[in-house]
Amino acid sequence: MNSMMSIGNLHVRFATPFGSLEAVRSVDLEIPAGASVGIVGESGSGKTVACRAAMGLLSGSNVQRDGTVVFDGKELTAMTREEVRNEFGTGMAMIFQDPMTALNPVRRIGTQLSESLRLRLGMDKKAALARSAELLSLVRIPDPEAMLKKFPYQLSGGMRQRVMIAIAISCNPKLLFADEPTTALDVTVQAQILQLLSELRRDLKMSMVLITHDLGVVANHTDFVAVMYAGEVVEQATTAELFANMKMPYTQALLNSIPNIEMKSGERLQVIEGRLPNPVDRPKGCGFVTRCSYAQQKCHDEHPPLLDAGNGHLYRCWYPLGHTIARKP
Amino acid sequence: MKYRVALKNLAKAVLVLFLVTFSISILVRWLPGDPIEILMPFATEEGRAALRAELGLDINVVQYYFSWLFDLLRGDFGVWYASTGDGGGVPVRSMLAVALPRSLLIMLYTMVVSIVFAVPLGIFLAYRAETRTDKTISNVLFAVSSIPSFAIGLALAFVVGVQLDLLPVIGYVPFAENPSEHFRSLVMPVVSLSIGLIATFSRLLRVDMIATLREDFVTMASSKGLSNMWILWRHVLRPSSSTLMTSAALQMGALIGGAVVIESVFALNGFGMLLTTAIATRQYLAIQSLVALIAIAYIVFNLIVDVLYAVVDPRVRGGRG
Amino acid sequence: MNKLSRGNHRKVAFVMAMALVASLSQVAPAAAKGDDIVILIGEKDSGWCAQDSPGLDQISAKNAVAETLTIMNEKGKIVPYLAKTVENSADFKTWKFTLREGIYFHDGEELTAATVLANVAANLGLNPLIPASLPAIAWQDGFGGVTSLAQFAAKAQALGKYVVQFNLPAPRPLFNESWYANGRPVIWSTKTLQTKACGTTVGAGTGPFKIRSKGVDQFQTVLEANPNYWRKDAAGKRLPKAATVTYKVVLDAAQRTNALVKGQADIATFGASSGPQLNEMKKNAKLVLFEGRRDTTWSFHMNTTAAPFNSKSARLAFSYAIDREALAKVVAKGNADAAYCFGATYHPYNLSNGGKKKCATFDLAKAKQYVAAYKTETGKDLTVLLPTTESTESAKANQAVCNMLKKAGAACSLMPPVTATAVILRGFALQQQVSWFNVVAGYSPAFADLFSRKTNLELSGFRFTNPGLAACFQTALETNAAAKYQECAAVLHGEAYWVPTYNEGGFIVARNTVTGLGETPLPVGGKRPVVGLSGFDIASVKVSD
Amino acid sequence: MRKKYTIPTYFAFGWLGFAVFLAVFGSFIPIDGYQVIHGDFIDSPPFTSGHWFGVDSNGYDIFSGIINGARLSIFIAVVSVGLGGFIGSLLGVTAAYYRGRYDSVVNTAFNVVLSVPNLVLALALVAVLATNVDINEAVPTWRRLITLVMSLTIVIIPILGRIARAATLAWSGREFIVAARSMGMRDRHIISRHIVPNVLPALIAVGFLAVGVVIIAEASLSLLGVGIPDGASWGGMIARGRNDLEYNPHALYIPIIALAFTVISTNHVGDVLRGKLDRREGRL
Repeated sequence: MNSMMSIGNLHVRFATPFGSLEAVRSVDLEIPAGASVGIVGESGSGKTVACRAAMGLLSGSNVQRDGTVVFDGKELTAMTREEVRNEFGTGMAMIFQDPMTALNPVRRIGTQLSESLRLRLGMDKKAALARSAELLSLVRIPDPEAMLKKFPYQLSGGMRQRVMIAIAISCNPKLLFADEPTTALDVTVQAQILQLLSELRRDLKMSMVLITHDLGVVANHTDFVAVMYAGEVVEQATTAELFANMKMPYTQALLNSIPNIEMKSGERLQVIEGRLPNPVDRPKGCGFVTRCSYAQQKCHDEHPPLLDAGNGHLYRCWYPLGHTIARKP
Repeated sequence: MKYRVALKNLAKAVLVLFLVTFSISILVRWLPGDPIEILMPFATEEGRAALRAELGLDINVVQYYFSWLFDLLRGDFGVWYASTGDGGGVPVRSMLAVALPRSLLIMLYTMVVSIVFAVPLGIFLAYRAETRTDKTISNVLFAVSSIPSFAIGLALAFVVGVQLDLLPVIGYVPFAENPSEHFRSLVMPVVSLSIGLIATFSRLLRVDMIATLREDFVTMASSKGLSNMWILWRHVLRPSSSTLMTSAALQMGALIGGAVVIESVFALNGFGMLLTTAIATRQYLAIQSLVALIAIAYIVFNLIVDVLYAVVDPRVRGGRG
Repeated sequence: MNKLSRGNHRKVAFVMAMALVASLSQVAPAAAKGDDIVILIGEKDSGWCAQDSPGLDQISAKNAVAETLTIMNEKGKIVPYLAKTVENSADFKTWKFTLREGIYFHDGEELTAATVLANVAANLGLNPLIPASLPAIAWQDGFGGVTSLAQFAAKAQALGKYVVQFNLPAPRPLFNESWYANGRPVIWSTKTLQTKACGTTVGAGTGPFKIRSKGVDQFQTVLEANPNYWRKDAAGKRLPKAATVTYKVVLDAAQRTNALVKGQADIATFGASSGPQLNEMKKNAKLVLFEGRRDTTWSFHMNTTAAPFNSKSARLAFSYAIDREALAKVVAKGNADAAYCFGATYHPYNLSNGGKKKCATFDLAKAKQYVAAYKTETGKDLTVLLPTTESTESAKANQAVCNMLKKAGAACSLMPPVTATAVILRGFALQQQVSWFNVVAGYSPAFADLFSRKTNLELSGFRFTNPGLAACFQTALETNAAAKYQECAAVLHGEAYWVPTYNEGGFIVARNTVTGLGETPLPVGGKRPVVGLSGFDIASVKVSD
Repeated sequence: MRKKYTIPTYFAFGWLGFAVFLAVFGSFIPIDGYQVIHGDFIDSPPFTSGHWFGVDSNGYDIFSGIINGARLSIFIAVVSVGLGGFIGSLLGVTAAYYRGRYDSVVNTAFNVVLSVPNLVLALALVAVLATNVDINEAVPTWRRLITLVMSLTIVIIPILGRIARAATLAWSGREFIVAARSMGMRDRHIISRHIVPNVLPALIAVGFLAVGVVIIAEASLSLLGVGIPDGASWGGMIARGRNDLEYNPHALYIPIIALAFTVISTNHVGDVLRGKLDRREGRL
């Protein structure tokens, strides 16, 4: 299988007034061509930062990125800013979490959609607008011609997200990052958007990285899953393998926190107690130790390495699920 | 951690101070004409050479700057050269001893008066927001804040001072000499400077308070049955005062030099007059020292406001981490 | 919208009203006055000692503390003052001053011949502690350019404890006038002369008042009565009458007026340029105005060493362009006369004084013609730069002049005070094209010194460098003949070196509670004028209140 | 829904339009220039025949002075705010966009200029720049004017620059900027098409306030004697009329009223524009 993007030993550090903050630690990730990879984790677990860092979207003097990123056979981390920029849009593109802030409030939809066509693909204004209308119908927006003239505030959330998707796919990217594309939307719209993304991916033969905190979403729309916690990949497998043979207590906790239609009324939704460790001042052991109901002394003392359970199923735990260990009272 | 932030801010302030004073050094060198000719037209050759050395004209601007800086740190603000042109003069420090207290007091009174009037007015307007009273007063304040303070000063001097014969029209009386005359002599200058500030401040406070009044904790307080006055003063005022404080700090800096015109209208001969005269008469050392003082004051006021934020609004204190 | 219920906004209003009342209830009664006199003047204090150059307002303050050997009476005659008698030889080369006995300085020193010699030496720059002074302009050449104390000893000597004699190399018919020089060459105590701070914050003279405090900020001087003052009033009673005198500097005439009308001051000085204020004060029953004789001619002095006024065409264009009647009207509002010649008609320089000669005039056509001539001569447009001071009057008057010049086709702009002040500090008009200059020449032609001599000050731009004219004035000075003066003055006007604009007398305005202005008789007869060139006699002034 | 304009808004636009009209077409109005001395009318009150606003104590027609002053005051204000706003926002926007050392340098420079009160700064700059080394040489009026405009421009740069920087900081954190970058837009394009349109409303609003600040600053400088030569601006008229308060109050108050009306109007227009331009954002 061809690799579309391969991330090796990625570290991201932010300099803050309170010291250096390591948001992403030693992440290795493989995105096969044509596949859909899910990255799952709570907010603050580093999934968005890792993806933006992989793309090269993080900038500023306070950001330090280490590691290698190879995209489509080219090593992004060795390229100049300008060369990387040339990959954006045509090579890789991104869909953002909040379509409300990801669209420029003062510019018309048509302008925002056609500008990438004109600037990146060199289309003239007329052709770009025509193509924009096509793209809008591709993302199933009714009456695309009228839509081109509107401002973002005149659209519903779902419509805006469709526009975002249209912009992202406008230059036929090979790899699409979708950063929590449905979080800001209501439930019925969520399903439509995810369905749309999956279909587009298939039709346009893109690879996709779907970033989400919702394991349920991952189950239906991805081929591979990486679970992130506190800046690290803690579990990684094919989607089928992961759900069949879950190793991490954390992954299980994430799964338990999804609202379930079959839940009886009155039954409490399980939440993950406690907080993420302080990223400036990490504990030396396992990052999840304070919140884990299976934690032992070893978990406090030693940081678990990434272990292989076979089938490419990696996990980072001293006492993975399936071991017979007494739960803490 | 917090100390590091504070230290960093302090370091930045010191850097700004350094750059301001250094730029002034260069600017002063640019003043056209040979300073020796201006300060000492009648001096002997030795005298000229001595002044040349004193003004650092025989060394480069960097060396000169540092020698000036060390003098300043030792409390030596340089010499105010007398118009006699023989290089003699009085220490700038003694000129400052006369002029600075006046200006500082005027500033202080102006700030106190402005805030004492602006706060109740701002609260009142926020409380009556969008009513006809609010709109009328807001529009009037708007108009008033656009009138230059010297225009108000000139009108006050004539109407209140001469025609109504209520207050003295010129001069400054030190507090120690006669407390009641001291206040009387400063009423009109302070009022002329305050009117615009009151308008500005109360408008700022009004906007912030209206925003705060929309917050849930106000509804909460209201539902507890607290009186409106209590809610306005105790619950709403503090979280709404940060813009007011920022603006006050900025105005403090501007007032130091900006009272020049008012000082001339009421013949107060304070810091502003001193500075203008220094520029006019090419008092090279004095210009540098006076501008450095203003910059220091400006920066100190801003640091103080940073601290005050934390005192007034606990969110700033806790929110940093 | 607010989430508060409405209803008790009255409380809010009440609190605000209370705050307002509290802040206004500060009004207290004015301070008592009694024997304390407050005088407002329009000039900053830049030092009183020999090396300083105070203007008329500061000289009047300075003369309350230190006095001159001779003085001018109300008739314009120079009479002995600290000196009992002044005698001169027939050739005006030997001058003998006999001092009054029993006069003591504020610091206890007695006035003797030695003190006078120390003062002369200081004025000539022979005192190493005190640099050369401006009165030296008037003196130095008179002493034949002495540069050392040894040379000086041959020219000036004490003939006894109270007698000083000067031997001059050339005739000086007006040498007694030089000892007055509008109140400048005062006699300080020897100790004062030896202090570096002489005249800035300290100074012991023989005058009716002692220095209590002299502000370093140059805006206020407080004097207190000298209990041992030597003069007595007409009834033989002790002087001075006031306990303290405070000179406050208020640069703006309108502010001086306001303060005077309100009673914040007892006396204030004004120039004719404060015309609107003066006219208004004339109507005020509480105020009394004293106007001096209109013999001070405000003139423009041309710097003949540099462009454009090294060109005669430029100077004539300037002279013809100024509509003096309009200028006097704009500036003084009827409180000054347009000036066509130097000084008043009785002045020895005045060409119309007994003569039929014509002075400068206003003639727009001729002005335009000379502006054009200047253009042909130099290929450049005539561009004039007028220096202004911070005062409103200065800006007003200069702007009026500027517009007159523009009407004549010349370019004209005002030099801003920040520049002009710096330039003036370089020694009057050292480098200006042109400057306003008041020729204080009412009774005495001594300002011929300005035209005729070389001094150590090298005010080359300030004085004429025309050797022929300098010789003319030198002769005039030595002979003191009106005809000779007029001959020189004719050259002045013909070449337009000086352009007279208006004559003013100066004003002193007092509240009607002030008594004794100009009352004390001088020891040799006559009185000091109320509005004189060295200030009124402050010793007899008192406030009845 | 379009909000109706209030009476003050009509007044503000009306007055500004009138002032700009005077500034542009004032010289075509068939009356004498402001420099003509009307000797017979000195100190005439307003509504004297031929002199609607009266004559000041120099004999200058006040109406004519107001027209001429409008030209100067508005020229100075518009040019210095325009230029200062352009340079300031260029610096502020790029600083906030690129961050890093460049930002620190720009921000420090702003702080340096801001820490000297603007009147003092302008006074010092005029003293330095509007003086010839050779005093005998007149500084031409155009150079005095340019110096004044330059000084006020330098005063304006950090004021508007800071606003631009703050607004850009707020906007460049928004996702649509990252989105634009993720589509491969060039920085220049992002700044000009995505940031500037969002920052502009605040800048225009504050710019109008700054026009008021500059007009008052020019008047204050005139009062200190370093304004426009010949006292031809409104500030110069105020400076000249200052001593005539008791005798010809109109000579002082008419230019003050003109000045205050203009400042009130620019402030008000600034407020209205801010409300109007921000409306799209406000609806989100």
